[in-house]
Amino acid sequence: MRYLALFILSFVFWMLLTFDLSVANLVAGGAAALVTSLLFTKYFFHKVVKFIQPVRYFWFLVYLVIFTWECIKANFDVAYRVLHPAMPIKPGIVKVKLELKSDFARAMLANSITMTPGTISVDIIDDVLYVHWIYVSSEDPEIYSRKIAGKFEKYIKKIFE
Amino acid sequence: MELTISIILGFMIIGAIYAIHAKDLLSAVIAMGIVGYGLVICFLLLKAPDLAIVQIVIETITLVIMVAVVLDSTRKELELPFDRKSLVNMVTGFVIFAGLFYFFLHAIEHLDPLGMHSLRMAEPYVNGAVELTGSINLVTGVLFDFRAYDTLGEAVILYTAALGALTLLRMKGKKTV
Amino acid sequence: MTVYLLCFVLFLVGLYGVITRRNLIKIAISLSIMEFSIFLILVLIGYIDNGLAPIVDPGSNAQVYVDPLPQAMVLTAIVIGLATTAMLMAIAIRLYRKYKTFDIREIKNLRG
Amino acid sequence: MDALIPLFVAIPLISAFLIIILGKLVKGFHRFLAPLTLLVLLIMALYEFTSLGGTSHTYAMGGWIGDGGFPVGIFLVLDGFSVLMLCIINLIGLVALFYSLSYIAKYTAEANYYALFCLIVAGMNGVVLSGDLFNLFVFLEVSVISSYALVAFGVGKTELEASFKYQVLGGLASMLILLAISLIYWKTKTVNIADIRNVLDAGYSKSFYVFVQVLLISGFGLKAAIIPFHAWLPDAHSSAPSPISAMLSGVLIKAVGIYVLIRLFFNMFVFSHEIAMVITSLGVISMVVGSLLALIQWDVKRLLAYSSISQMGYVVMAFGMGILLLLKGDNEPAAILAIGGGIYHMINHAVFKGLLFLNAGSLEYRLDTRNLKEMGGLSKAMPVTSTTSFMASMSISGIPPFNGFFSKLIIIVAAINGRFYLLATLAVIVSIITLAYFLKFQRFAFFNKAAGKAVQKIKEVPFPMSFSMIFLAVLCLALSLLAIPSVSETVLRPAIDVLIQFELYSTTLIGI
Amino acid sequence: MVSTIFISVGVLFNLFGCIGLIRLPDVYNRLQSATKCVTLGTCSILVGVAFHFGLIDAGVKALIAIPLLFFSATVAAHALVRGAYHAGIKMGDKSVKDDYKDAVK
Amino acid sequence: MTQAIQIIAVPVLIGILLFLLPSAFRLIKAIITIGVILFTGYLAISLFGSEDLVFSPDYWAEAEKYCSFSLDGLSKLILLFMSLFSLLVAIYSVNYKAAGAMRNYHAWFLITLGFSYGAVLANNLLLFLICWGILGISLYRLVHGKDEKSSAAAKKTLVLIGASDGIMILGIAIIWRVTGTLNMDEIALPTSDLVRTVACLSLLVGSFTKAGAFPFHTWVPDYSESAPATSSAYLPASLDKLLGIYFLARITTQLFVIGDWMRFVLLTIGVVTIITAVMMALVQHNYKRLLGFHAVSQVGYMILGFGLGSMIGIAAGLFHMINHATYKCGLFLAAGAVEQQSGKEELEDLGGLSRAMPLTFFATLVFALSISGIPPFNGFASKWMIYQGIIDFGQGTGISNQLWIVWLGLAVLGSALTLASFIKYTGGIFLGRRQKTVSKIKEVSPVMWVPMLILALVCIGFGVFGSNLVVPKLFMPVAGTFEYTGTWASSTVSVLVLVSIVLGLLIYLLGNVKNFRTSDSFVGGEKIQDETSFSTLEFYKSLQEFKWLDVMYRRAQDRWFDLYDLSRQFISWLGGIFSRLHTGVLHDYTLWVFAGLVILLLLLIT
Amino acid sequence: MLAFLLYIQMALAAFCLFRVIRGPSIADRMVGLDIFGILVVGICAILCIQTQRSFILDIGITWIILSFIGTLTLAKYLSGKKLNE
Amino acid sequence: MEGMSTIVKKVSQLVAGIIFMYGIYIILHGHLTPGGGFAGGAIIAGAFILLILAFGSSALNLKKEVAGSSNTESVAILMVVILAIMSLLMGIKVFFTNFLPKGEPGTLLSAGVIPLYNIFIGIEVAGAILTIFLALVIFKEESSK
Ligand code: NA
Ligand code: NA
Repeated sequence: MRYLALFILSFVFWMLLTFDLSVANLVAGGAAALVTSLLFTKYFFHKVVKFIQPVRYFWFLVYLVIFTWECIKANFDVAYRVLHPAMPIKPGIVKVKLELKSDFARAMLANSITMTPGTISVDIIDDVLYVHWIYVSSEDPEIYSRKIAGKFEKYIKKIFE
Repeated sequence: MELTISIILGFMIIGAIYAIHAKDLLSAVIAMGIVGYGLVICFLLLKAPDLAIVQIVIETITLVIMVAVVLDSTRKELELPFDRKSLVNMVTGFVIFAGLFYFFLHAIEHLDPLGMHSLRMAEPYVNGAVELTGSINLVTGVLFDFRAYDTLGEAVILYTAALGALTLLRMKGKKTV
Repeated sequence: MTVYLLCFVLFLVGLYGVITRRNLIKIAISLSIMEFSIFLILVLIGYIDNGLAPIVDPGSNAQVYVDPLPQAMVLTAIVIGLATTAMLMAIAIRLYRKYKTFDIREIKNLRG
Repeated sequence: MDALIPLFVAIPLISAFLIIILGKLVKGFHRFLAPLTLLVLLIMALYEFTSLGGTSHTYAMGGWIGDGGFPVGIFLVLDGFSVLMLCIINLIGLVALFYSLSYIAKYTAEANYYALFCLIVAGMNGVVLSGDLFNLFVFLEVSVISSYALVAFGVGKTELEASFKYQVLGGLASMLILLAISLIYWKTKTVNIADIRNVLDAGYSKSFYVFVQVLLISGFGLKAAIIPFHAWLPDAHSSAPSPISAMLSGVLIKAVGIYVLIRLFFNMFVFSHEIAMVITSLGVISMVVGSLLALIQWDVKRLLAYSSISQMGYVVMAFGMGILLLLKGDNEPAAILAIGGGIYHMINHAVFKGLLFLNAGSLEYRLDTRNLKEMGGLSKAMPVTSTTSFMASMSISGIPPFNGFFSKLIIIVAAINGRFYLLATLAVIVSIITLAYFLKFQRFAFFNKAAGKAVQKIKEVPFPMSFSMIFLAVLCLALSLLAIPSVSETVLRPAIDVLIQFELYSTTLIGI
Repeated sequence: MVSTIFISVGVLFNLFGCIGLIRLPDVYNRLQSATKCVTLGTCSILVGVAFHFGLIDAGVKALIAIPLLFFSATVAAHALVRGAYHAGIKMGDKSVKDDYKDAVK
Repeated sequence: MTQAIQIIAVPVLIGILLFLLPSAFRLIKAIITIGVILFTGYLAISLFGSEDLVFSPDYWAEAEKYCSFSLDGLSKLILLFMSLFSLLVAIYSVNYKAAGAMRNYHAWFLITLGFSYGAVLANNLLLFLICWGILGISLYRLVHGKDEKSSAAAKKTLVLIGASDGIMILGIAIIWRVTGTLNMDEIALPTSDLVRTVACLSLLVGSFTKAGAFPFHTWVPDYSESAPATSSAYLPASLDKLLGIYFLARITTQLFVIGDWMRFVLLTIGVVTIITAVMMALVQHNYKRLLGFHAVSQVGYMILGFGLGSMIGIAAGLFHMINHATYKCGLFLAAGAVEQQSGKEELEDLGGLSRAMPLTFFATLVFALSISGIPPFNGFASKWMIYQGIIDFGQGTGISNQLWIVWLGLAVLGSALTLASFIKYTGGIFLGRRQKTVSKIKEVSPVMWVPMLILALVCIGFGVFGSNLVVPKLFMPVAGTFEYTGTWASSTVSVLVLVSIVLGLLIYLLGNVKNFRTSDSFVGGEKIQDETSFSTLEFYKSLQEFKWLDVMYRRAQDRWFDLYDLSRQFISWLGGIFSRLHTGVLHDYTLWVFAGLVILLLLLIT
Repeated sequence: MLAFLLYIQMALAAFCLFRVIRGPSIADRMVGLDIFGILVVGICAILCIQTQRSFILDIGITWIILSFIGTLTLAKYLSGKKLNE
Repeated sequence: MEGMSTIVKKVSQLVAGIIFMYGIYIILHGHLTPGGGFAGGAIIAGAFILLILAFGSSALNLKKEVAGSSNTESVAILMVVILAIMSLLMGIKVFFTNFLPKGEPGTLLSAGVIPLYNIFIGIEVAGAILTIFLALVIFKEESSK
């Protein structure tokens, strides 16, 4: 199963990369993906059932849109802070309680947070995500947790858990 | 083109000088990395994509190797007083540099300027090479067909280096009696 | 020719490092820098104005390509450079373990 | 047979790889395969040597012959000179390898040793055969990188130090060579040695020519350890395991240093008086200073290493004189003598310096020291080592009837004949100094009183080691026969001709 | 045309990021600005490329590069921040809060 | 021709075969050796009677150019005496322990013999050089080298011999360039210009080193001191001497036409050799070393003889060579006998052995008288001829001719000093009171004393029949016929001989006045003082009135005049400078490389 | 236009060099290197359009991957662990 | 914690395979696009290095890996030589001949033996670089004296 998942993932990657439907390419891609899955499955995710649940892909698209928007916002945010002569920053590291259970989901959340305005994930220890925040606008964990993670957490939960 | 490359080279030189003078080995390694990456940009601009790609990977691997070494030892550059010895070295060095530069300048005086290269040995490597080797990447054609023997040697060098590293880094040199 | 001269300056900078630095790692870095300059000289030599990168587009007509031979040579040289760097590093780390220093002036059991 | 030519490189490579692959599975595989490989190579070399008969063969790698009057692919060139080098390399390699069978047993990672050994041989064979400047550089790197690893094989303090210095200076040398190659390519648009000569011949620009020549002299001079480019050699050659020292001093500096220099300056560049003077002077300086330095050493292998510098000085001087005489043009017999003497001395040096390092190895094997002051009175305990080292010492010092006498004699006679009286005198003086320090070696190692109780219990070294030494010692005597004109006519003359008729190299190759 | 706009925007973002890299006080803040802006800027350039070529191999390749860039940039930034913190590099003077300090101990 | 090849090949081949025989078969080896020598002796005798000829092996096409031999009066003569001396030494060696202890002694002995024959027979200079060089090796191998002193001596010997070989290569190369041939019979170069003079000088260096003439003699005393007496008797005392002087004869009479200046050089070297060596001999306390210095000193007379260039001079030189080889060989054998029986090497440790070893004593006495030039022994005969030659030489007009009185005076003085020295030698060993440590000494076995006595008989025979029989039969065929008539009759020469005898006695007494006065040293056989080398010191004390002599001796002891040590120190100093430059710091090495590169560029561009 | 953007992009790369040289902390230099890597991806992309040769994107992707590995190595250094821990 | 943070680990799990795939792509397309055995091999080595960085050595038995990579590179480079010799044996009698049909330029299956060389060189380079890395990283000197 895991082999197959990795095989498919690799094969899709190959096809996108080459974007060529000739037999030779298909065979080559198949062979390459086979080798990859043989070599790398032991390092791959342990639970791969989620790959075959189509609804997750739908949520993924939705998430993508939101995330893109956040990214763009993040950019303007940074541009603002950087270009402003006074540099309005108030940095600090805050902790965010995580509701996600799976490691991969947490990692994806952390990555998303990194790309969103003013935050970078520093570490995940136990159930807590530590985030470097360029403008600590609130001292209340509840508020900033929602502010930082809330937007993505539910989608990620739907996609990856 | 010449100007662009010259400017990049200027930055590379700055980076190189920093790499040599850095007070911290890891900084030196990073600076060397960036000089190497600068080289990649030059390769890209000079229409050498094969080189660019190889230089990227090799530079990164070099970086990783150097970090591994620095990590195992120390990052501190030596605290060295500037003594007479180093002064002598420096003065001699600069005389040598001046000499070398002067001679290089004169040596290349009458050679083809940038972009005015002509082909002799490489003529068949370019014209009709696709039919001869079947490879549309001419560099690959040269590497694996016209001059495949070089490439074998090159692969052997890397192999030797790996074998050498394995040999040099083994636990102990002599069997205990 | 300026660009070639600048390349040579880069070479000399590397050389300067080899001559003046006492740290093994710095010496290795300087050698790498010297290598860079030679790679660049070779590629510059092979460059042809308005030439294309030496990957033929099968569809298009014959065009001017830059000289692939220096590129092949540089590619080889780059890999050789990696090999020498790797060997140098292997020796350097082993030396550090023995001498507890990277200072080449301290490592002079062999003289005379 | 032409198809054999690429196998000189391919066979040792395959062996090296097989040793690593199968060495762990089959016990003692490497001890069997490596000597077999060298034996096969030696037989091939000798076969080529006998069948070549003064002709020269080119082998186009990949079948890329080229058209339009110039070569395209990589050419291997097998002519009188290169085949002679092949014989030496593989001969000394075989002997050193056989010697290693016992010697290297005290080290760990034996399989790696044998693989690296095959690689170094492959590299040298590649350099010697190559007719392509860049290809030559590549195989030079193969051999020197494996030699870096082999020098530090014992991973002791001094081994590592020596290897590091060797690597840095070797790296600089490679850099200079590569810079020279790129400049040459810039000028000539080709990297084929024969073709380069033709192009360079056409357009001469002094500043360019001189710069490139100096780069190559320095680069290959570093590999050949010509003074002032020599500093790595005494460290590296004394620290390496003894069979490797024998390989390095016996053949490596010749194959990747002297041979290439000679090949390039005879067959690639057009002679000039100045460069000939420079080569000759470098040779003389190396000859004199090397011997002075050797005289005051107490480390046996260091002494031998400096002596290599000195002896290579003889060779370089001889070739320099040869160029000068050829330039003068009125004394070709003297030029033939000088060049022949150089080649002859190169062969001889491979044999006796190889033997001397093996002797030093035997001493180190039994005594665990290289310090002459800690030896003594070993002539009874180690008769084979003692006798063979005496023969080698006499040989290198130029005492008849050993081979070294004749080659030095020929060089001196050539010098006198070409009216280089000063050089001849210096050659004699250096020969005397050589005798002095080799007798010092003999005296402190084998004569005198035994240094301590430990020395009295010493036994002779095991069979593979003693056999190798005896073999080379016999060769020291046998090579004297090359001094006989009719013998040297068949053995050395093809090699001499390659250099005397220097322009044939490029004209014949272009005519493919 | 569209592609040029995307690319221009991307370069602009990159510019912001690099200004941040120069201007901001400590490594954490520099990373903040640089990673985000430069990554997004580069993604924008890649999108521009994709638009330029359309859905042929080159365009698709540019699109593949985007997720790869996303993963590599974010993870690298995260690893750097974490590493910097562990290496004991102090946060700048303006910093107001440090919850991570206790966790590391 | 076959005989000539055999005389070379047989000893060499059998010698090489002897290497294979285990050392347990020592006696068998000795017998084989003696047999081979007898065989070569037979060949030498038969060759002596044969025609003169130049030949080369006909089975090798190029032999004429590289491998030609010649048989003429000179070579025949030398061959004869070589076989004689080697036979005697070989017989003596049978019972000589120091020789027996050496590995492969007999093998080297035979190889030496074969190549000595080869050197003498060689007509080709290169062939000669090869044989000559191999003799250097055998000389080296015939020292046991088991202690510091002897291994140092062995090293020094081979370095000097090898050096001379190297210098000879120069000369031979010049000859080849100038004449285009290496066959001695085709060469007759005038020493007219610098190059030819250098060639002549470099060949002379070879001959001087082998024969042991100033300033290349310094290996001889060291060798004599530490080698077994048989080796000393065999090589430096007889074979090397024969060869060296043989080559000197070839150089001066055949290869070169000696000019006036060259003659001056030869004569100067001759007298300097005589005087310096004998002066050194005077102060020696190790009796083998003392003999070594005399072996040097006597060479001066031979060089004088050849330097004169006249027929009488050459004949005298050759005669003295044979005589010298005879008595010096004998002296070493006798010394060896004493050493073996007593185990002592210092004159001071010995004394009063005349009754214990009467035959050895007798032989030594004969040899001592011979070497000191006392009539009627052979030394007298040849010296007498040399004096006469010098007086004749004075008739000439060249610079060296006009200095004849100097040559003569110094030669006579040398003879006197020799006498003084040998009184000390003979007295020190055989006369006086016997030391306790050497009380239980017996005569050596006949195998050892017979050779000595034979040599003694030769000394007497050659002395008595010298001018009537020996010289006309043996040496005139080589040098040419001449008559013993000069302006100065032989009586004058006899007076000179007398003068030298008296002078010698006086010097001896003068030198030992203090000894008699203070401690009755070795001659009296009193108990010896504790200090080492005291007799030397005693002699110094006596000589202190002559300030410069004292200084010279001290300098000599510090090896100021030893070419070998001087050059060794100089070269070590030079090497030390270079060695200090190799600091072990990589930067310096890198700088060298690039400094060298830039210097080369500068040299080449400008 | 594209050429202009290309030059700007290259000039931005020089900013990174500045950061690498200036520091002050080692992490700053690493950030400089990391950002440099990403910027060059942009350079590759622009060049790709400029020269109309799609393979330059391969170089860009390679750069993304290798710069990732390089930065991770450096970051691991920072976190005080050996590379194999 | 062994290795790096969870975030790095999880992403590496995902990306390592992709990088490996990409390396193969670079190798197989060596004759069509830039790159080839050397670049691709190094990228493949990079995939493994990434895993080692992220997970540390206990997750991957490195001692075994080093033997494996050393063997792999040996076999691969042996194959290169054998390929070169093959033309010698196949009646063409020339070393390093491109003896396979050239195919249509620009397609994956073209250029005769070049892709084969690329593959083996790629494996060799990957093995060599990995070997070097592992040797530098895992071997420690036996504490002496
Ligand atoms: Na290549
Ligand atoms: Na490098």
